[in-house]
Amino acid sequence: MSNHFIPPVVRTVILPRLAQAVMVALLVGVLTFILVRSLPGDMAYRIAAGRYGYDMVDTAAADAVRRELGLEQPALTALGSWLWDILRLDFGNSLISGAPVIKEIVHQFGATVELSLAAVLLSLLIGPPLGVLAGLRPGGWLDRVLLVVSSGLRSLPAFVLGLLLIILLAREFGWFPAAGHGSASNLALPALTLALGLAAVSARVARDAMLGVAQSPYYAFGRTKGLSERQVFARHGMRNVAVPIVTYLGVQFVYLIEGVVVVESLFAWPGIGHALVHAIFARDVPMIQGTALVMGLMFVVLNTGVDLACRWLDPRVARA
Amino acid sequence: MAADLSLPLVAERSFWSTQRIIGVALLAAIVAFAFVTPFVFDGSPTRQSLRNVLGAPTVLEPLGYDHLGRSMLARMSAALRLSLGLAFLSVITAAVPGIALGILAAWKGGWTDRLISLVADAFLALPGLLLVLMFIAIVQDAPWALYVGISLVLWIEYFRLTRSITRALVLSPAVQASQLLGFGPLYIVRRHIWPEIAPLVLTVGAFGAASAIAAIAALSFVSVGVRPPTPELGLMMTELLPYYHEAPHALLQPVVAVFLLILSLNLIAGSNSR
Amino acid sequence: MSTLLVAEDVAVFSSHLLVHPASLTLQAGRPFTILGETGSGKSLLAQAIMGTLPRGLRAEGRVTVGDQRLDLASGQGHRALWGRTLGVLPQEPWLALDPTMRARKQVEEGYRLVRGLPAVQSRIRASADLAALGLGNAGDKLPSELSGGMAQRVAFIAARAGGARIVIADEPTKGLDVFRRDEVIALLLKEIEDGGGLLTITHDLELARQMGGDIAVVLEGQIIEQGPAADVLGAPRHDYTKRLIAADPSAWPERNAAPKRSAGVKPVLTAAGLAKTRGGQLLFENRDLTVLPGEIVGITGPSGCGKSTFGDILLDLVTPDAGTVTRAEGVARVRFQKLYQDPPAAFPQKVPIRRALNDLVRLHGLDGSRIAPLLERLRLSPGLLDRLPTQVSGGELQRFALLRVLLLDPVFLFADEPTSRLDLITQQETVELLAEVARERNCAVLIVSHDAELIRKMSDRQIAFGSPPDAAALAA
Amino acid sequence: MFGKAASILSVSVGALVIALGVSGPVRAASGAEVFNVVAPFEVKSMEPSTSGDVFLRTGVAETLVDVDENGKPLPALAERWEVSDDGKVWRFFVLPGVVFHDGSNLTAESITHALNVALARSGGLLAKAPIESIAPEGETVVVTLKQPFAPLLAFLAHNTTQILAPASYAADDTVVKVIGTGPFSLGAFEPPLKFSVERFDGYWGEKPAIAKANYLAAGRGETRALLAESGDADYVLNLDPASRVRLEKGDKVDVLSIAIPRTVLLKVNAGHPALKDVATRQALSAAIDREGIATAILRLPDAGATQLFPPSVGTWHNKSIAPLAYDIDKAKALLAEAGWTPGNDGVLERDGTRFAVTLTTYPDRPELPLIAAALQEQLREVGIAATINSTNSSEIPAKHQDGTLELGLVARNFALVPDPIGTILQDYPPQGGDWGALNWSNAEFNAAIDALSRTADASEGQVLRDKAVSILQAELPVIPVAWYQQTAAVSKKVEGARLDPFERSFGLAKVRKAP
Repeated sequence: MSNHFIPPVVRTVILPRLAQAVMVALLVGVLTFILVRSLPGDMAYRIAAGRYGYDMVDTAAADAVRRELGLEQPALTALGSWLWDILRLDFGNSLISGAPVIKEIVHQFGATVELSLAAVLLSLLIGPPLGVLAGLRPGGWLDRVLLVVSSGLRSLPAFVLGLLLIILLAREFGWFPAAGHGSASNLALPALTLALGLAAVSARVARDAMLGVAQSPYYAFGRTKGLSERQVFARHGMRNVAVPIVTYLGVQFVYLIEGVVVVESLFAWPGIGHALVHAIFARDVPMIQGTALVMGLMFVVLNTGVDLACRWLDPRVARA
Repeated sequence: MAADLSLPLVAERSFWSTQRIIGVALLAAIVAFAFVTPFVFDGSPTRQSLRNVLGAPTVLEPLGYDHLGRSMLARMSAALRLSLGLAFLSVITAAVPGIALGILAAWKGGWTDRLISLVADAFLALPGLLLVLMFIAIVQDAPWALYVGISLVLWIEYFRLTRSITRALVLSPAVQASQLLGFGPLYIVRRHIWPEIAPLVLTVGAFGAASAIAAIAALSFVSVGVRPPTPELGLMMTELLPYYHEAPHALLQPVVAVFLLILSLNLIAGSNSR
Repeated sequence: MSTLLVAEDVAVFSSHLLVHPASLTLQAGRPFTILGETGSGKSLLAQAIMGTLPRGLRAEGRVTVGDQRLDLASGQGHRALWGRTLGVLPQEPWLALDPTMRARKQVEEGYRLVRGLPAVQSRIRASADLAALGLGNAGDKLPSELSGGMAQRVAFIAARAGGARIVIADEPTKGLDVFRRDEVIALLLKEIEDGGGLLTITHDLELARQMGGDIAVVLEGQIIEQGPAADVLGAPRHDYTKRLIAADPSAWPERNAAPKRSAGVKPVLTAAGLAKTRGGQLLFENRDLTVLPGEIVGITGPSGCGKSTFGDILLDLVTPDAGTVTRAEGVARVRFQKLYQDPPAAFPQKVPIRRALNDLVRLHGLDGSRIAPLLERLRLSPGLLDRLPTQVSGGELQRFALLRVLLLDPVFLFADEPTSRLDLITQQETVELLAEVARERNCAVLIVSHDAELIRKMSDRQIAFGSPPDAAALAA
Repeated sequence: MFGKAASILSVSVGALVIALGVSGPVRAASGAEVFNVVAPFEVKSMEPSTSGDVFLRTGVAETLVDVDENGKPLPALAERWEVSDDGKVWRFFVLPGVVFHDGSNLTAESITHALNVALARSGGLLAKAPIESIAPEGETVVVTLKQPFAPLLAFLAHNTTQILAPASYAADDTVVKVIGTGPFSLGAFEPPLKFSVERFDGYWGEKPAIAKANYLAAGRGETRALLAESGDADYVLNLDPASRVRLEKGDKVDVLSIAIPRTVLLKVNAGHPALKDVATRQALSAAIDREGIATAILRLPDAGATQLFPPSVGTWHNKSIAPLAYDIDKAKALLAEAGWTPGNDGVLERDGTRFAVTLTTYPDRPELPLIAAALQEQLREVGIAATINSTNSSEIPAKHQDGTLELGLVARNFALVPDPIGTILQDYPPQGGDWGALNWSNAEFNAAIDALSRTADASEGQVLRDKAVSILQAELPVIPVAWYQQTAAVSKKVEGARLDPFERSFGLAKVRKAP
């Protein structure tokens, strides 16, 4: 197909991302399949423990589960049938709760997306502005403070940070509920915990980007053209700083998922990260594959968003 | 004589800026604490005394006791040795393939480049945590498995960085000149590419190590990570979390250790730190 | 004519004195040019007057613009003048334009934000200015899509959009080839016709000669000669100025006849029917060339006409679309070498020169003791061996490149614009050295340059290459 | 000079405050009428076999038989019951006038349908009772057994045997809607962490005071404690030791605690070459510093287990037998006597085999890995090298089956069925039980237990029980380590809250909340 029929946006962003999505689906399917098959411990026992809890799990329950689920299916046919199901968008049923995986994921996935988006937006409100201010005056007091604070935030694991926020904002001031999901106020503390972790790094990226832009020839030319410092920053600084920040956002999503799992279990948030960890413990294979696939596709979608934002911000990318 | 003789050798912004000196000093102090303490202090990281659980620091035990009455000083130095060693391991297991593939992709270009990049993107899209969880579930009882699991995600940063640098270099006249002079690819990597990449290995390594430890802490929190009683910074944070009210000093020690580690690596990495 | 700007005893200090106190007066409608080599401090003087000295340097002296007196020591008051009365045409204009903003908008902001015109009117004025300089359809282009010359014109308009009548042009011809110089001069003189002031800083003697007006020659931070262009260039008093004028290729002595080649000697290299198109543009087709040992062949033509590509094809660095290249049998491939346009870019950045040379000696098992005499021959002090390429001047590094190549007893040397980045005097020395050394070692040289005069004076025979691709744009 | 940059900062901080503020102080609806319960148990599905306990505790569903504080059966949906003289046929009389939440009447048919589904469902406890058949007869439900089985009433009090309306079941008997007979009906259901219940006005018993209750599952102990302190939860079940100590000292909430029949015990593989002789097991038990573990880890000084059952269980706690004590010298003497000699690395050896065992446990109960770590150290003191394998709880029954289990640290709940005999029969049958004895059998013990399961006579039962417990204490097929206390934090505004020792109810029906 020659290129000029397909609009450039689709050709350079959408198509490669679609290819990546298919790649992720295949990789997740095969990887989780091989890994789960090679996990130690008898699947039937693990599923029985997942279903009935540590008080009720015993050999009788495990044998019943083995009969019920027919776990003796040879490996390759199982993989083949899973891939075929995926094409038909049939994710199968969770071995633990028996509910269709897709229904469980939709509920839990919604909670995680809600939490992740709130965290990312919040981090963009905290990190980059502080980073830009520090970059405008390198070596100033804000720059030094930012270095120490961002190192501090990066070293605090999410659960310690989360706990501090609960103690401070929920117990002492009583502004927000300590945990749980439902009303908007529940979103505040988990999102803030994640956001501070992300902001610590995006502030550094913003600072370095601002440093580079402020020392660039076009910034100096802006001044000698007669523009005030504020005008130079608004017209030439903002956009050129935004490009590296948004590009870095794509990389940051890798660390977001770790934070999400911890924050979800600390704040009793019914998210997908939390569900994935339980699924792996309980060897709930369809749930693992479904969750991993959806999280993988979430990544691909988020990265596509980042790509489109980059194209909008930096016309050079569009013309490449 | 020609008018434009070289200017006297003006020191290019010296490598040893004050920021970097503080960073190296801090890192040296941490490493010294980790490796010297066993000789100076003979406490064992696993001997318990259930009588003085969560005891406050005393002269005998400068860092106090943990929730099973074990010496925090012994555990902290052992944990730092393990964490530093394994963080280093995870950075190496990420750096070596990352850089090698980065150079290969940039050098060959075309299909090899597109293929490796697609795999890297797919790996990036895969939730890193899933890889690590799976990897640990198989290998079960080995802290090193955790760190290698984490490097499965870390190598991508190295790959992308190396690829972009090498791609610019491969087209540069310097490399063309060396090839014309008869030098082979190995020489070009050693003399042209490696010097440009080395400082970045430090920067990415610094943050790789920090995120490795943070990942272990997260995994231990969902009771997957390192197996007790191994002294490891991430696991200690999780174990001491419930006692945040009774013995904040115990919980803060691993957190402060990681903070100093990240701060020192940040300072060393210098201005282009991430 | 009214005086626009008077600078009295302007000096620049870092920890020590960099630019000795200097005074100059800028008349309306009469250009003023500061001539000097790289590193002579001419840019610092201009930056001191403009108030854009880099951090860590301080200036002294007084500058009067119209009725405003500025004390440089205080460093205040400049900001108000920027864009409104004083404008700067920066050194590499394609870097001084915001990479993510379209050309017209970068001009518009001068009108709208500095002069405060409403948006619609600013847009009209900007488009008019662009059209006046042949950039009618370049308004929507990004800086990365403009050629060097077009970017310079956009930067020029943008600098004056805020109403500045006095323009300081910093190295306007740097990085542009000879054909562009006339365009640049036309552009700058346009400023003079409108009764504006122009202060040009350059190392390009030809540009200074064509600008006319007053000239000041700067050497090691000091103005050694100042006065009307005709007197300074016609009857230079200071011997440095004399040598500077003599170093211009047009002043070089005519070459004596090429040494007679004994007939029947086998050629070093023959090329037949070479053709190459690049980016959909035909560069050249069915080109033939035979090069005899020790012969110096020159190729000239505007930038972008494919002369460098032609040289690369001869060295198998680029594959031609058609035609073949045959080299003399029995001659090692390594003895066909190349000299590069930007010397620092041809050396591994982070490796001291000594180690790079030792690597070469070890690779080919050469005799290390040949380095010392070569250093002597190429007038290079051994002390420089321990420095990194970035810590050595352009001229010396090009001679090190020559040394590196000579170690391999080359039979054929493709010099791709070897001296275009060097100052006049260094350029003359390097070119003479190259010719002598090649003749001594009977090594053939193919030298490429956009400076026709230099090629004519240096090579045994010349080949001209096609019309420049965007010359057509100039005509539009 | 950097006006622009400063204004950016103020805008962003402002946005941040607004984003948090707008969702700020409006707290979860916590009027007097709504009661918030928090517990660690996730709600997996509507199936009684996987999440029945939560529906029973929140008063949505009820069982045929209820239980009082010390485990004696009480009538519930079954008004009264009769047993045939051969003890094999039980007849239960249905409580009249009871209505399901969907308005349909409670009938013998609906009860038998619910019980038969529970019987067939894998993982249900009912399947373990020797039941021949369950059939309706007019207003009564007849249960015929293969052999006399005294603990049947206790089995029918288990949450998996809860009675749901026929409309709750789909065609294939999977539960699609929880329609019970309890004081509360199921409202919003958002697995795995949340659901709410509303007061059911048609309830046959005493109407509850509160109108609505929200149930939230919170996995982390710290989170549960903070939810109680911040007033977001009125009743929080199961506090981790450290938080419990903190809350007891603080004045924000009342802390309830009650001993429950759950014991942390070491499950020993009596077939393992090193562990097969009683003397070694006695030594193992003597090497355990139970008092140290109780104070340091469980934060309950008197939680150290002297025998299998805590005093609170009454009938199964035998006061006359010698308590298990911590005595390192006795342990070393017993080991030496059993032929163990210390090797060069301090680990004991006997005819060529090192005394090195794997201690398997699971982190589902956070205190188990900690106790395992303490035990590892204490065993090392006497020369036994134990490596900890903290893995999935199903590894205990799995390794029991293939005989590879050496030492297992488990927290066994003897109140699964209100009468401990139910669990004893399961754990200590002649051929050993997944969570009980492994490769250990004692004829005298088997005879006593079998007789106990048949007799209904209290005094005869007591003699048999004392004999059984003393044999377990002497032979130590499993080594008790510590007893448990169930804890809860209750908001000051709540009256009438209490802890159910058999963990069958949060007591929502009897609780009142001041505005």
